[in-house]
Formats: sequence, C-alpha cells, structure tokens
Amino acid sequence: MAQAKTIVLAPRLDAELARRILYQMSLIRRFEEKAAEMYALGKIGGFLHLYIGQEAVAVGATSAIRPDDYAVSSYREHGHCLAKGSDPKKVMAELFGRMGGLSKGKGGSMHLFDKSVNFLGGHGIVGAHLPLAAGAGFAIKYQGGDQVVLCYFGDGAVPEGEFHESMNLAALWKLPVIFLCENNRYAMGTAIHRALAQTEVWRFAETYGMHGEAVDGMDVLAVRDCVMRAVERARRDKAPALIEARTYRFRGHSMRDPAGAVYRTKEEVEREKLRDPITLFAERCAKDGILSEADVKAVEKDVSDVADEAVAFAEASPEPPPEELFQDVYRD
Amino acid sequence: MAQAKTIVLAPRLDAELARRILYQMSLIRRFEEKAAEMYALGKIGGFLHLYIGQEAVAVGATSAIRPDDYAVSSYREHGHCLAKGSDPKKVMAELFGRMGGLSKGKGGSMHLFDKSVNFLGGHGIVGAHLPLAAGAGFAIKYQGGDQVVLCYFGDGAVPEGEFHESMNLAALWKLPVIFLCENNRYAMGTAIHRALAQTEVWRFAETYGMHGEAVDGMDVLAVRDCVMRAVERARRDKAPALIEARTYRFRGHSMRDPAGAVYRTKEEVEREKLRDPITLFAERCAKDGILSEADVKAVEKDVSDVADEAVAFAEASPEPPPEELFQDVYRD
Amino acid sequence: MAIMTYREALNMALREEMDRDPRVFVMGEEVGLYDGAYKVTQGLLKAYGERRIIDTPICESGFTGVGVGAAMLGLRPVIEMMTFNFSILALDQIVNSAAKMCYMSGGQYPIPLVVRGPGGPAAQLAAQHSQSMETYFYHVPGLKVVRPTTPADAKGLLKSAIRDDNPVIFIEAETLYAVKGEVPDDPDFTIPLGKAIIRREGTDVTVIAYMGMMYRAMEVAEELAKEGISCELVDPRTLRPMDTDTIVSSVRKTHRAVVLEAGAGFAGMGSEIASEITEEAFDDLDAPVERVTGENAPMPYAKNLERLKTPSREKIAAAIRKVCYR
Amino acid sequence: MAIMTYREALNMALREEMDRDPRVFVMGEEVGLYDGAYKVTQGLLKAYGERRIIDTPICESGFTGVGVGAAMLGLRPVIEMMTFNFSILALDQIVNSAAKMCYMSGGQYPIPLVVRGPGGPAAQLAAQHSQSMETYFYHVPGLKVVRPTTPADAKGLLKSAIRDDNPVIFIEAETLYAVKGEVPDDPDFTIPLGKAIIRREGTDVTVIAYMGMMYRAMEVAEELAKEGISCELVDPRTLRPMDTDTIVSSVRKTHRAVVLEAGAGFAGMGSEIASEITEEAFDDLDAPVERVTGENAPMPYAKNLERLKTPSREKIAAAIRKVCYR
Ligand SMILES: Cc1ncc(C[n+]2csc(CCOP(=O)(O)OP(=O)(O)O)c2C)c(N)n1
Ligand SMILES: Cc1ncc(C[n+]2csc(CCOP(=O)(O)OP(=O)(O)O)c2C)c(N)n1
Ligand SMILES: [Mg+2]
Ligand SMILES: [Mg+2]
Repeated sequence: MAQAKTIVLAPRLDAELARRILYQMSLIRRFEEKAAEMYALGKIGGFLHLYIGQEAVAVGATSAIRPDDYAVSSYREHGHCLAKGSDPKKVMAELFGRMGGLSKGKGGSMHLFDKSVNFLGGHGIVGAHLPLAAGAGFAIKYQGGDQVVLCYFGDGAVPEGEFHESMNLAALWKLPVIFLCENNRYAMGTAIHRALAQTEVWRFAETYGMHGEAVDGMDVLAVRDCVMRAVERARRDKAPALIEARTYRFRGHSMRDPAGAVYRTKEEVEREKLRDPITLFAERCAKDGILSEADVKAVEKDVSDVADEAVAFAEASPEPPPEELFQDVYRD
Repeated sequence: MAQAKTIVLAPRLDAELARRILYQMSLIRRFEEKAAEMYALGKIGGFLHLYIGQEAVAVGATSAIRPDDYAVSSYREHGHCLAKGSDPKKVMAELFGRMGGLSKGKGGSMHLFDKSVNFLGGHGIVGAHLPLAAGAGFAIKYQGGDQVVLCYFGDGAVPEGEFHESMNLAALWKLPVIFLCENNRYAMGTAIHRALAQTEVWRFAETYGMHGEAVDGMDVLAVRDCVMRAVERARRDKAPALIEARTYRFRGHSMRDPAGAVYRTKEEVEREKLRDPITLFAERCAKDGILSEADVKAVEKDVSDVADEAVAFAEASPEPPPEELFQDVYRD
Repeated sequence: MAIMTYREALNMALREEMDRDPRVFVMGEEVGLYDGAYKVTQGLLKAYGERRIIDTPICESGFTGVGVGAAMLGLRPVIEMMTFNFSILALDQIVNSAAKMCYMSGGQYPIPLVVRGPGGPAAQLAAQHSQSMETYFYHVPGLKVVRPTTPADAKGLLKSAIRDDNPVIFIEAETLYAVKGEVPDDPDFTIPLGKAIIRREGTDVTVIAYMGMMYRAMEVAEELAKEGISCELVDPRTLRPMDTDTIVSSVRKTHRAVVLEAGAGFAGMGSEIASEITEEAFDDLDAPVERVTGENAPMPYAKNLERLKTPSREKIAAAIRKVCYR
Repeated sequence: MAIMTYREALNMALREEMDRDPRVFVMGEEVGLYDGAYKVTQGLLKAYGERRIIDTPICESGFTGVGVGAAMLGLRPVIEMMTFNFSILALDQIVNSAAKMCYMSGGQYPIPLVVRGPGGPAAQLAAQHSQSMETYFYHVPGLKVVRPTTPADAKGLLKSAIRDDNPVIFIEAETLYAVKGEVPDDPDFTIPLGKAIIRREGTDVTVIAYMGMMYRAMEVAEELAKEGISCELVDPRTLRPMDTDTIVSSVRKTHRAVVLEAGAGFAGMGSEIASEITEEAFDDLDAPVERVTGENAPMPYAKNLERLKTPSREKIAAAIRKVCYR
C-alpha cells in the first residue's frame, strides 16, 4: 500500500482549510442522520443508502479538484453530491420527492444530478457509471479542456465487466479519469474476498498499465493528497488512475438492512467506528492546535442548522404537479 | 514470455505421435481449403472464418487433453472441432446446411456443436462463451469429475467485460478451466495495440492470482507442453490458467475480407507465412528423422482424401425437411 | 393445504425440487449467507450447503453464463436475479446462449435453466429499479416466461419451471412476497406451464391481468358487480407460451375484453393479447378490446407521480364500463 | 437529386452532419481504419481524422456508455454497432442510462445520442447474427426508434436523428445497403422523425410494412393489382414515436389492414400496430387486422429453412386476399 506523502504536496493545513474539511464531513454526516430520521417517519421512500463512515473519501477527494471538474457516482452518492457543492436544501427535497428537489423529485436518493456543480449523477446499476465517466473524460479531451473526472464506485463494482471495459478504454485512450474505488469491504452482504480472486483492488491498475494506489480512506488528508497527485497527472498527461480508498460503512447497506450485522460481527463494526474519520480529523486539528474546541463546536452547530433548514425546505416544497409525469421523457 | 520446456513433460516425440499431430494439422488445413472452394462455389453461405495458420494451437492443445475433457470456442472453430475428434463429413455437411451436419444444418460454420466428443460449440458473440466455459468447469467440480475445460478465444475478446467476469469467477471458485487466448494480433482490422492498453494478454492472469503464460503458437509441441502443464495443474488443484498462444491468421478475417490487407502489410503476411506451423513441424520431424518424406506424403494424401470425402458426403446429404424449422426451438 | 406467503411458497418449491433432484442448485447475489436480498432463499445455505447454494460476485452476465454452461453438462441451475432489473446485463447470455443453444446445436444441447427473481414496479424505487422486465423476454423463441400471481401459483409454477428442459424466465414481484394464500404442501403438486386460469367467473366482460394488476382487477370486479357488471378475470400465468385458447373462449362468452398491464403500454404484452383476441374472436366482439396500461414514461421517484404511472382502479373501471357501453 | 446506394446515402448524411456540427463524432468497431465493416463510414477517417472517427476495442457496453457520458457533456455521438445483434450487450447503457437520464435528472441531462448499424435478417448468418433487434428498444420510453426503408429515408432520417436531442436507435439493414435510389443532395434535406409515409396509394387494403418487408409488399401489390386488388402501402419509418394517424386514416379509407413483420411474430411490432388500428378504427374495419410475421423460431442457418422463416410473397398475398374476402 503506497504511502500518503501529505506534507510533500498538499498545501499546509491552515485553519481555513481545516474548518472547510471538518464542515463538509460533518455536514454530510448530519444531513444523513436527518435523512435516516425522515426515512423512519416515512417522508423518504424507496431505497436509502447512507454514506456514514466514508465521509473522508468524498471530502478529501473533492478538496483536490476544481469546481469545473466533474464527479459521478453510484446510488450511495449523497456525500459525493454535497461535497461537490450541491445545495443541501435541494438534495433533501429530492429525497422527499418534491418539486424543489434537484430533479423535481423524479430521481430520488439513488439518482441525484446537479448540472450546476458538474455532478453527473447517482446511478443505480452497479458498474454502469464507469463507462459514463470514461465518456466524460473523452468529451473533455475532445473539447480541449483540462478538467478531470472523479468516478466513485464500490468494491462490488470491480467484478462487473464494465469495470474492466472502462479501465481499458481510459488507459488506452489516455482519458483524464480518476477511478476512485471506495473499498468498504462489503458489497451488501458479500465480503470482498468472496467476490474477488485478488482483493487488492488498486493492483488491477497494473494490467492496464495505469497508475494504481491504495490509501487510508479514513484519513481525509491522505485521501486529499493521493487524489491531488492523481489529478495533477491527469491534467498534465491526460492519464487515468485507479485509487483504492480503504474505508468502512458504519450503517447497514440500506435502511432495509439496518444492522448490517448478518455478514459482519458487531465487534468488527465497533472496532471500525473507533476510526471515525470525523473524530480522527477533529482530534488531529485540536492536537496540532489548528482548530480550537470552540471552532469544532461552531461547525457542529452550523451543520445541524443547515440540515434542519434542508428538512424544513423539503417539507415546505410542493409535490411535483401531475404534468411532470410526462415532462423530460423526451427533450423537444 | 515463459519458456516452453518440451523435454521435461511431453512424452518423447515418437513417430506415432508425430504422425498424429501432422495428420491433424494437415487435415484442418486441407479441410478449410476445401471449405473456401465450396464457399466460392456458393455451396456454403453466411460467414466463413478460416483457421489457416493457427492449426498448431488447436492440435497442440487438444493433444494435451483427454477425450472426456471439454472444449468450447468462438465462431473460428473448425479447427478446434476437428481436433477434438468430430467427423469431417458431419462438419462439412453442417457448413453446407444439410441434414447430415452436426446440427442438421441449423447452426452452420459459426455454430458447430458435437456432444459426442464434448465439443461445447462455436459461439458467435465475442466473449460470450467464456462464462459458458466457467460454467462447464463449475459443473465438472459439482459432479466431482476430474475433467478440464479448454476455452479458445481471440485477442479481440479480451477487452470485453465477460473476459474479466469469467477470469475472476474461475479464479475465485477454482474452476478447472484453461483459457487459451489465440493472439493472432488482430481482431478483424484492429491490431491488438489499438484494442488493449496493455498487450501482453497472459499478464492479465496476475490480477486474478491465476497462472499465466505465453507460448509460441506456431510451435505445436510448445503449445502441447504448455497446455499439458496447465491441464495437470487444473486436474490436480482445480486451478484455472490463462495461456496466450502467439499465432497468426494467414487469411482474411472471413471470406468477406479475403485479402485482410487493409490493416496489415503484404510483407507482414508473407513474413508470417514463413512460420507456417505445419511446415515447421514437418521439417523438424524430417530433421530429427522421426518422419520420412514418404510419411509426410502419405499424410498429405490421406487428409486430402478425407477432405474430398467430406465434401462428397455433404453434397449427397439432403436439405433439412421443413419441419426442422420448428424442431429444437423447445425440448419437450 | 397450508396458509403461507408467496415468499414461503417459493422457498418451499426450491427445497422440494432440490430434495427431488441433486442436479438442481441455486446461484446468485446474496442467495446464501445473506439468505436472499428478499429472503426467498431463507435457510437454503444452512440446509444444502455451499456446494448447492452459491453466492456470486456482482457480474450478472458472468454467473448467468455459468448457469448456461452448467446446464450444457446436465445440471439444472436456478439463477437468482436479485431483481430482474439487473437481468438486462445478462440478456445476451439468456437470449443468444440459453434460448438458442438447443436450436443451434440441432437438439444436442437443451438448456434446463431457470432465471428467477422479483420484477415489475416496486415502491418508489424509481426509473432504474422499478420497471416491467418481461418485455425483454416474451418475444424470444426458445424462452418460456412465467409471471405467478398467487402463492400457490408461485410454488406450482416454479416447480414446473425447474423440471422443464428449457430456459424459463420466472419473474416474481417484490410487492407480492408478503401476500398470503393457500398452498398445497404435497411435493408432487405442480402447475403446468402454458395454462391460464380463470380467477373469477363472469358474464359481461373478460379482464386479462396478472400479478399486481390481477389483485387490482379483483377489487374493481367487486365494485362493478354492485353496478351489475359481471367481470370474468383471466390470468395467463405463463406469458410464453400464451394460453390463447382459454382467453379467447372466455371472450367468446362475454363478447368484451379489457387487457391490463402494469408496464408501459406501447408494444407491451397487452398489444399481443389484444391482437390475438381480435384475430380469433373478431366477430364475437361487441366492442374493440381495451388496453389499460402503465403510462409511457420511466418510473418517477415522487410518490404522487408514481401513483399516476400505473393503472388506477378508476382507469380500469372506466375501461370496463366503456366496453360494456355503460 | 442524385442516384446513390442506401450505404452512400448514410455516408453522405454522416458527412453533412459532421460538417455542420463539430460536436458530432462517430465511434465504433472498425469505423475508421477499416472504413466500416459494411463500409458505411467509408472515407470518414481520411476526411475527419482520428479525433472524430474513433475505432474501439470490442466492448459494446463500454463504448456505448462512453457515448452517453460524452453526450452528458454536450457532444453528439453517433455510435455504430457493427451489427445490432451486439447492441444487446449495450442494452443496459441504452435503456438505463441513455433513455432515462433526462427524466431522472429532471431535464438537466438530455442525451443527444444516435446508436446506428445494420439489423434484421441477413443471408445465412444464423441464430445469433440474423434477428430483428428493434423489439428490445421500441417499448422503452425515452428512446426513439427508426427503421429507414429507402436511400432517401436513410439520409433524411439519419440527419434528423443526429440533430435530435434524444437517444435515437437507428437500425439499418445489411440487405439494403446496396439498394439504389434518388437522394436529395441538398444538405438541408431532412425527414422528420415520427412521420409515416404512403409508398403506394390504394383503395382496398392498407398494408403496413418497413425495410425488406416493404420491398416485398411492393412486389405483391403489383401482382395483386392484376387481380384487381388495390393495396395502399404505409411505411411507419419511425417505430417510436409511431405515426398512428397516418396509418389509421389509411385504414379508415380502405377498411382493411395487413401488418407485415420480418421478426418473430409473438409480441412484436405488428401486435402494437394491429392493436392501435383496431382500437382507433374498429367500426371502420371490414375484417380483423391480419399479421404476417416471421415464424416463432430462431433463425436457422440452412438456406431452405431460412427461406421458410421470414414471410414469403405467397403468405403476404394470401393474407391480403383473406382480409379482402377473395
Ligand atoms: C448490476 C447490479 N446488480 C446488483 C445490484 C443490487 N445492488 C445494489 S448495491 C449492491 C452492492 C454494491 O456494493 P459496492 O459496490 O461495494 O458498493 P457499496 O454498497 O458498498 O457502497 C448490489 C448488489 C445493482 N444495483 N446493480
Ligand atoms: C460482441 C461482438 N461484437 C462484435 C462482433 C463482430 N466480430 C466478429 S469477429 C470479431 C473480431 C474478433 O477478433 P478476435 O477475438 O481476435 O478473434 P479472431 O477473429 O482474430 O479469431 C468481431 C469484432 C461479434 N461477433 N460479437
Ligand atoms: Mg462496498
Ligand atoms: Mg484475433
């Protein structure tokens, strides 16, 4: 597992950056805790896949790209979408299925799209968005731009054929795509060693002659640094990369698998929770004297206010009118 | 590229084995030359993909397995089917679309099946038969057998998702499958370096923790030895392997691409023809005094008689009766 | 007879067929250790072990192809699609390998394969996870397609599907798994593929429906009975081969037909059923066959829009009244 | 006007649209260096270079998804399927990504994508390479499906497809590439999607057909004219959206309809067209709509069986006579 050389590349961690990172991770956490409550109250329906525990990946990675860069993800994308800069109000309204949602309530939790921040969506078919990421990379190159595409996916997508097809095309055509695998060690109830003959995901990069690297997904700065280096390479030589962020999902696969404890032990879950990326980062900032206890408290208050406002906005937002059923089936 | 250690494993090359190998390679060659003539005469329709130039792969590999082992291939499968032991008469009749064909004329050149010799078919969708091979391997293990499955496919199938899915499943579940990639450097008009970011096909085995090896596909004994070792391992530990046989297609992709010279130079083709696997083997046998010139002449006469008989049989075989249109749609 | 859920009936069918035939095995995502994403395979791993209950990585095309290959060697695989939405990734293996192998091989390699799992609209799962998938299969020669409406049918038809020597696409419904009903516990109980059933006798109009649409039709039929409209409800149960005789003879009796379909209407199952009725019973029809289908839009997430997407009781009743000129 | 082949008309359309709009590019297997497996893209690499004419490895799902992703960023990809048989491997990208993206994103991401290539029966290519693929697409909301019968339609409809902001499935035919016809060389010439055309005026019966079936219908119409049966031939050209008005008003005039379909008949395009006609023009029909379709079997390789698989002139003539009670 390659070493994360934070010091070398990442700009020194100042209070401003530290606050931003802590704020974003905490916002995602609080937002989803609220979403879980709303799901329990029946305000949100369908599937709801929480990102809780993996926040360092989305926040660290997004902090390494520009606003005009692109991101695309699977159905566990609340964190990626919020980190990219989407308005929590519109995201919550989308989860509520309301007109004020990102997609007028027609997409829901698994299908968040936000063109205003170049978020290319949440996609429900495992592995299906990897070719889309390659396509976005192709378009960037075709248009002569210097943006990059950040493609988040789970360990469960690796055995799918589209993983292989996308990696090969991106490497063959030198597309500026960073394939960021969030290896939380389980695809629903399937532990990675029951899904892959070779479980070091980052090593798959070798067979495509692509840069591959593993990073501690619970260390937001390590993720930030690792992605920064990949982004720099992608912008400069239009070279793709495969990054494996080792992380863990604290909750069940979805709200329908609340405990998520059939396939993993309580002990394992508890042990992993000790590596909560938010606590780890807050402690580090305190230790290094970058953020005071007051700063941390302030962030906590801010995010919980924002989450509350998001819920209030969603509640107040009207249902989409009946005509919306037929809107957007076709663009005329 | 791993060394082929012929001496170590293969039983010493005696006249009997040499004659068998020369006979089979020559039969496939002659059979297909005849098929090409028949295609020109309109006796054979649709697509016809000739194996000419690659005979050492099918013959060397088949000589390393048992009759009760299985083989499965793509649409370029005449050689694999004949090497496995199918009656040339029935194969030619199938190409003619006659009742005497392996499949009563309903499959044709791309879909040769022969249950009597455990040949699991010629398949027309690139990459689609790799999962079938894994499935046959699964069934062998399920039934407690010790057979192996030989799965032939072209370099063009490597970028397909099913290659990845099948390799992973075979390695994950330890299935007795030998994936034998016939790398003839082109997928239709696409040179391998325009299709794969990393062109050493055998190296793909690494990411699945599978044994991988490359072999000179124009040297029938090298292929035989390489496959023998893979077969032994597969029988013993139910371990799959990926073998890359480096070969060359002397003719066009199909009869509709006769020259096959748009995407490759005449010089290249002529140079490769100097490595004709049949000539190389015959010369070697002569040099080592294993086969006399008379022996070689005899083989040539035999195979040309067999090919002529095959054509005669096909000509004489009746068209399938109209009822056959609805036969075998379902098994009742 | 025993009262059990649709889910339990399927589980019972799997157990009985695995007990009956050692060549039967179950493979799919989460079918083992997790006891099935929808618990249809509950307890099977414990009862039959890892040799016959196989969890797979996420690679639908790969493991469906494994099923086809295993069937070529004489096994009888039951492949679970966690939901049928994902079967689209395995469609090539189902259409080009499974459905055509027997034909291309001139009968040498029949493929006794069952691909089963939940399909159709499901609560607020939106466009990619809530759609009628049978449309990708029933057009294909070589396949049989089953949609079991009741717990008893679920058991009886799944057993027949597993015993069938052809590839059978068996599409259950997430929304019906908890439905309870009487189910014969006789292990020899099976329901033949290709036979429709009349779920309610009636004289004025024939309503053809299956799965959730049939339950909705039953409610509507009761309401309309009060208005003096007597509905006969026919459930095809198997979409391919379709039991046209039962449908047409019912229409010959009632002279009117309404076909219900949960999925988008354009070129769906309803078009075929309506066409067959019209061709066979044209002169017996007192009104053109009416189709009540899902709207031609992807499935929206928003609950209120989702409700508008699939045929409502009101729309169904209106169509029935229309053909009855009421 | 110029006389050219169907193949040349497609090539011309591609060139004109690439000249007109720099966002248009062509991607697929063998489209560049090899000039196209069927030479539709002949000369394009030479004229537009590797940036806009892209050869791909064999990975239909991958490069189709690349097309969808590129469309999300505003490009207008034309993805060639070497033959549509292989599109089944890309079906998830077409159905779940391309067709639903605009809807799931609430209109933020329309997908201006064309997926084109030859489809349908082709000479002795057998079960996996000779089949009607439109059936996997025309049922899907969000997709448009085109089947151009003549060289002029091939040009005019392809240009409209490329200019359309939605995913368009454009299925040509290997068997028609060499067909010659008059084609407008005006670069502004286009044919709107969703408009049927009457290829032959007639008074006794309306025959609906497209592609090879239309050519066969034309021959049959001439023969039957000698018997005094006057056929009106309607070509839908676009299967989704279907121009039901043109079809139905023709039937209102002739009072009889026969629908032709090359593919297997069960639940095919013919069922939908027959249903729509019956629903809209029931009282105008003097006979039930007849469907003449391909047999419900995979395509056999043997020439004599292959001939029996698709509708013959005799069968078509018989159906027409039948609805005319001759
Ligand atoms: C092609 C496909 N098959 C199956 C599913 C059902 N499914 C949804 S999520 C999931 C597990 C994915 O695990 P992973 O990729 O590791 O992502 P994670 O849930 O861990 O974030 C499965 C099997 C699906 N959505 N798509
Ligand atoms: C999925 C799929 N895509 C495209 C094709 C068309 N096609 C037939 S053969 C071929 C090239 C295959 O090359 P390779 O795998 O190297 O085998 P070879 O012809 O060299 O033996 C292609 C693209 C196909 N049959 N299947
Ligand atoms: Mg995971
Ligand atoms: Mg090749």
